Amino acid sequence: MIAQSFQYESPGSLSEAISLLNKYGDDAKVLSGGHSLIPMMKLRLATPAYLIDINGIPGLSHISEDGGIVRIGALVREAEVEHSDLLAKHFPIFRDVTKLIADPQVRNMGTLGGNLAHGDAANDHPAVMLALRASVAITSAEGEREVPIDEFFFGFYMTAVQQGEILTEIRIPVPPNGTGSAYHKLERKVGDYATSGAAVQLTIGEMGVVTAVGIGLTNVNSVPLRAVRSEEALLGKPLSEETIALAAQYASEDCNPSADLRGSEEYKRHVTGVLVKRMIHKAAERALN
Amino acid sequence: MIQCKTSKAIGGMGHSMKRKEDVRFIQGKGHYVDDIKLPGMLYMDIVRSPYAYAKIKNINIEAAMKVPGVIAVVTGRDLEKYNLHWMPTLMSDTQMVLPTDTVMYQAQEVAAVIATTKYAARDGREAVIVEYEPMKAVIDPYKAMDPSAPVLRTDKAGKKDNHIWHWEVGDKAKTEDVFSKADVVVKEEMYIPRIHVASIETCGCVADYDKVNNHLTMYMTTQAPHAIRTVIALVAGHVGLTEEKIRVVSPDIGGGFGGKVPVYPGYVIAIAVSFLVGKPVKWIEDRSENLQADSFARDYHITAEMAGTKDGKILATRFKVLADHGYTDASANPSKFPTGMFSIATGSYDYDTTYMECDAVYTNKPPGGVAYRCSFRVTEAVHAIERITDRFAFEIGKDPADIRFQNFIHKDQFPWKSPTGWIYDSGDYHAGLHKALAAIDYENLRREQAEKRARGELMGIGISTFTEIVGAGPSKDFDILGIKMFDSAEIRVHPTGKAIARFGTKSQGQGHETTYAQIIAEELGIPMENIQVEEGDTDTAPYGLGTYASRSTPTAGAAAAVAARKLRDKARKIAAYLLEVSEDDLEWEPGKFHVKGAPEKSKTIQEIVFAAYTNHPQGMEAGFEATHYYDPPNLTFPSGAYVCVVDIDNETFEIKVRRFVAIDDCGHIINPMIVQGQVHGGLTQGIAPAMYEELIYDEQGNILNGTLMDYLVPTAVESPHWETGHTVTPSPHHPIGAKGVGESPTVGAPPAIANAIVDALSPFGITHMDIPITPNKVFKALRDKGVIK
Amino acid sequence: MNVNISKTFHVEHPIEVVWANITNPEKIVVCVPGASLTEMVDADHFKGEVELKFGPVKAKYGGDISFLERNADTHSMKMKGVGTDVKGKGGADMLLNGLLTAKDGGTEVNVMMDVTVQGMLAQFGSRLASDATTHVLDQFISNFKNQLDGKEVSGSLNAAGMMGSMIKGMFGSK
Amino acid sequence: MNKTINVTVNGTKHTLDVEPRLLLVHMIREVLNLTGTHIGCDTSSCGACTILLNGKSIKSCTVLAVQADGKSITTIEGLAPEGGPLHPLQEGFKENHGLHCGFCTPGMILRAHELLEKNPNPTEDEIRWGISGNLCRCTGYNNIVKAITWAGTKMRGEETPSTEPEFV
Repeated sequence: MIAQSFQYESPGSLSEAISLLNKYGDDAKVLSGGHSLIPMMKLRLATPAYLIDINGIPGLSHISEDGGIVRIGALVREAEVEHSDLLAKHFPIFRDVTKLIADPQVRNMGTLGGNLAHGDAANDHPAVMLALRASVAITSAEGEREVPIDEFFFGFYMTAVQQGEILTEIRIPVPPNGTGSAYHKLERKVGDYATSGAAVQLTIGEMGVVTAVGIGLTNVNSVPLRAVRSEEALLGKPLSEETIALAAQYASEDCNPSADLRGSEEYKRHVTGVLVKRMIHKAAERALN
Repeated sequence: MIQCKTSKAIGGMGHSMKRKEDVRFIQGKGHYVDDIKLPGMLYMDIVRSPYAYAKIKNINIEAAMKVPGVIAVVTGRDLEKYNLHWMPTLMSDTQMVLPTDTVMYQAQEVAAVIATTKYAARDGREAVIVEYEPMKAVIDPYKAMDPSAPVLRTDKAGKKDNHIWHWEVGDKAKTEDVFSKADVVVKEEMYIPRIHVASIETCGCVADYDKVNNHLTMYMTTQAPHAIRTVIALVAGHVGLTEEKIRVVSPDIGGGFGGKVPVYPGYVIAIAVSFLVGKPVKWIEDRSENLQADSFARDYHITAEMAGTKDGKILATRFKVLADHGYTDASANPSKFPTGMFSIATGSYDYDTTYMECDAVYTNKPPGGVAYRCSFRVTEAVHAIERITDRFAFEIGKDPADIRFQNFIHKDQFPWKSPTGWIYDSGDYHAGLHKALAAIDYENLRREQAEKRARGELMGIGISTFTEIVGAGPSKDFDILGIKMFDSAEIRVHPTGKAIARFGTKSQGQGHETTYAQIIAEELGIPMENIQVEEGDTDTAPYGLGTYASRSTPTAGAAAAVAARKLRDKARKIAAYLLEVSEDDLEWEPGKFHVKGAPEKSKTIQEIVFAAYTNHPQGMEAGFEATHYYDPPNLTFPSGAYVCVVDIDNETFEIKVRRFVAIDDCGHIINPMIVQGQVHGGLTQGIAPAMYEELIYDEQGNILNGTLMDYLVPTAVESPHWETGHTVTPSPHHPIGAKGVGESPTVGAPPAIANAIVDALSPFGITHMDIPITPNKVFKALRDKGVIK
Repeated sequence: MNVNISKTFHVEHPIEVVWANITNPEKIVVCVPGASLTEMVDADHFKGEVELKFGPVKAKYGGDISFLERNADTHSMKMKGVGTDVKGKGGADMLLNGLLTAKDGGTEVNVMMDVTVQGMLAQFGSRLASDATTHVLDQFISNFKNQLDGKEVSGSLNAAGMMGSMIKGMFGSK
Repeated sequence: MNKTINVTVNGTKHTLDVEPRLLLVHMIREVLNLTGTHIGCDTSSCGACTILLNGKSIKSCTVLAVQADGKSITTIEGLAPEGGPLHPLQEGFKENHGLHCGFCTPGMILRAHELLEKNPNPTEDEIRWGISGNLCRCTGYNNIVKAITWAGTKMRGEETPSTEPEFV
């Protein structure tokens, strides 16, 4: 399996990369971790004429915290996400999710930015970002704009990142004490895309009342899906078996999975509910510890 | 108990000797086909059909020929000029090398692009534009049997349907009679899915034709180099490539499992191109080509029935099979046995009435019916009998272990003639199952299961007690394309007492370089370290039928022992001469002959061998070499008792194999470490089709999982920690009492797992599930039963 | 691989106007995003091209399109397209059924798209096919409505680009 | 348009003129003739092509040679001196029958190399997840786990466990 010939550029700065993207337009693709793009190129499903390798651009590989925001550079590798103590401190969900993404070698190459910018509802980080209510910084020749995650995904392989733009940073608000998060997906075998996946972050305040909640679903809709009714079922109420069951039921009803090799529509709806229930429990447990 | 007759220094049978071949593999010095680079070598890539069934209207090679580096594009029309566009399959059916007008399955070879680099060949492949006229594909074998179905093999004159052959065995009338009178009759429809060996190394070759000497050297991934040489000569003899002009070399092979037995079109095209251009041509498949176009295994639709008494005695079985062979019958079965050894399906049980029939059909799918670590349909047979036995136990409310003990053939009944005519050589099925049940603590598991069921948890225990049939085979019954299924060994001991031994088989990871050396060490007392084993080069190795179907130890292993014994007989003569005593006064101990009653008067094998070159008796032929072609008197019948425990998540229906105990009996064990390794590997290739793997086609004949992203080969996470053990019931007819083992676990594991899962779901009235059993299927089964809304 | 999707929508135009539109090849074909009409063979048969783009994946199909039915009495039409990937990697057949019903002064339009894919896209794009078809149908409906309203419909439109630029306009904060 | 890259492979520096689409695995196998690194799939699923890039295990079939510019690579051939003492992982695989056909072995060993570096004393479960990107079709993984455990023990300087099979 060999890709079609292309011209390779490895810009040393963001502005250089953006000007190359503007120069080559639709025929150019950004190469980050490459573990979605290169297989497509080898199969010749994707045949970009220009490949803009952004791996040499400084300033995109940080994980930092300031002003109540955790900032993750677009080039941070999955393996770095997996082993980051800062992320583990605020978001135990990252250990959950990274372990389930592909395999260790792929995680050494794959980037968080690429996972989001690929715009695939089967990827795992989109649902996590929905749960964490992250936003995404996108940079173009005109400067940077920040897009809330809810306005980022538009369709299969379609995101808010437009021609001449690069996703540069992921920003996640640091949650208050009493917050927990969790992710799990069902997979046919380790490293597979999700049959269904659920990401939950919730904050439990006084009297056990849920004061904040985010729930994202993986691969049960053409775009990553926020389980809005499930969130509403929990928000402002004490966490109980009833509210959790309702949240699970809503997730099951509101997702739009298609039948495929991973399972029937009915099965996917069913397990989406189960996963949402389990992840609420797990997140709550973490919130209370 | 394994008892060793030799010291570890000699390393004969029973010792877990470390493998000799590993030294190169762990240092990256294995030598596989894709590692071969010859001067002037060209690269071939293959254009494949996107359609399952279509007329080829036009092949436009203009753009491809303009790609820098591309030197030729070969089509079926080009091969037709040399009458090389069709070739025989191993089942004497016919198969296209390249099509001239019609493609019969998706991913079929359509044209070959030859270029100076791999990259140019791929660019050329992309630039070949083929115009097709798609036709409605026949994918479902039942629909293929329908009289209204289009006839697919229009190349066969007079062919009026898609039926290939009908086969039957047993006593139909008697079986019907027993079934009609029996207290209990159970029946299940079972599908054994289409699966693929997916050895980590794909298939490939370097065809190197030397125009000056009219000589072809064919380096290729083959498990049966000699048979391939003969096939090449049969296919290409008419253009001057006769058998003495052909050398087939099978270097290190990265896993075979039967997938490297057939002759694939790519090999033949590479030979044809090399023949025409006089340069070496390399062809290496991609993984997707391998999964989509190489021979598949299984694809048996089985109706299994069992009749018995209320108290559990099995009286009769009946099996009806529909076999989907794709567009040509390209299985690798002995000529007389188009369904291989499916007739072993009467199992490990003592009853005398059965009837089995099988019909094979053509569909628009890739050809095959070869192997997945078992080529002769034993897996299908064992699945059918072990599942239907459990079904019978369930019907009468009997424990599946008890029903097996009740019906097992007793060890004193061997040799035992099965209702389909096989003579089982030996076995102790009771001992195996007792050992397995004790190892897993069966009684406690059943107690735990009862408690869990009361709490609504899903736990299942599954048993499989199988009889294998391997070591084909006696030449009166077994041949491939007419060549009898013997195998061979040639031993040459050098003057200094070190040896080289060559075989007609070919290891693909089984460790022949170690185990064959151990057999010879056992017989001659020469340390196995000093015995070099070679296979895979038809110029040097004696003729043999190759390694598949667990036949190497039963055939070539036996040949090694017999050849070594010929040498020991010669050694006795030389020793008698050297010690100046009569041959009858000599006694053998590993590594030397001594005079009876005077152990200090002895000659070591090394001294004897030296004498064979320097001081041999007058009138005796010099040298110390022997060859043997072993024609087994019978097959060997290994057996096993497997017990499996599964836990099923009662919300997501994910299935976890908690424990799996496998007790195997393969007779005398040559190397316990290697036998255990074979069992481990076979078990993972057993869980694979039981829970993960299946090649899936849609109604148009598109393969939906033709990459390793979707064809789910288990990783170390899915594969459980296997618990293994053995019993030893030697084969009475094999020179060293050994039986084959490689495919046993792949045969025995799937029904153990399926039985465990069905056992877990049995409280809901579920009596059967087709493999691979996935969470999605469990969900559906429970929904169909109304358990889940 | 087969995907079948049906949608019903309402337009504020009289049924005859809608009927004229949906049965006019020059108008209906360009409503399929990425599609263009390249040749009119006769009143019922013509040739066209469809170019689709999803992220890095591009596919271009050329083929024959024909009206199987245009029943002015029942306001029901059937159109069939038989396409082949221009690189020879497979083909796609599409059956488009349209049924119009006068309703509330406008017209209720039911569109059913039945797409059968063979070859590369069916093998590797199984996850894509269903979403892609939905997307194409949604775009088709949107274009069809715009066309009736007299707005511009671009024949060489690619789905991702249009969607993206629309979004950029809505949410861009430069 | 070709690109010139500098790579250090098994300690040796190379300056190579490569096509941008040249896969790293092809550079290793075809350009540098280090054939111990294998190709088993097209989709980064099997791990046979695993090498160390700046010490991290990666799948060289899904990385371009140009991406390795300025970096160092270790392949199976560079793990121990030729003919010299074996690396404990190589020894562990041999002593514990951690391989059959040998095709997945180089990738498996290099993956295990990084695994043990990050986690010198892994549990069985950690090893199984740690090698989940490497397929082996022959061994059933039991003995690969055993081999890596054994190598870990040796690398920690502890007494290595028995290599006799538990096959009773």
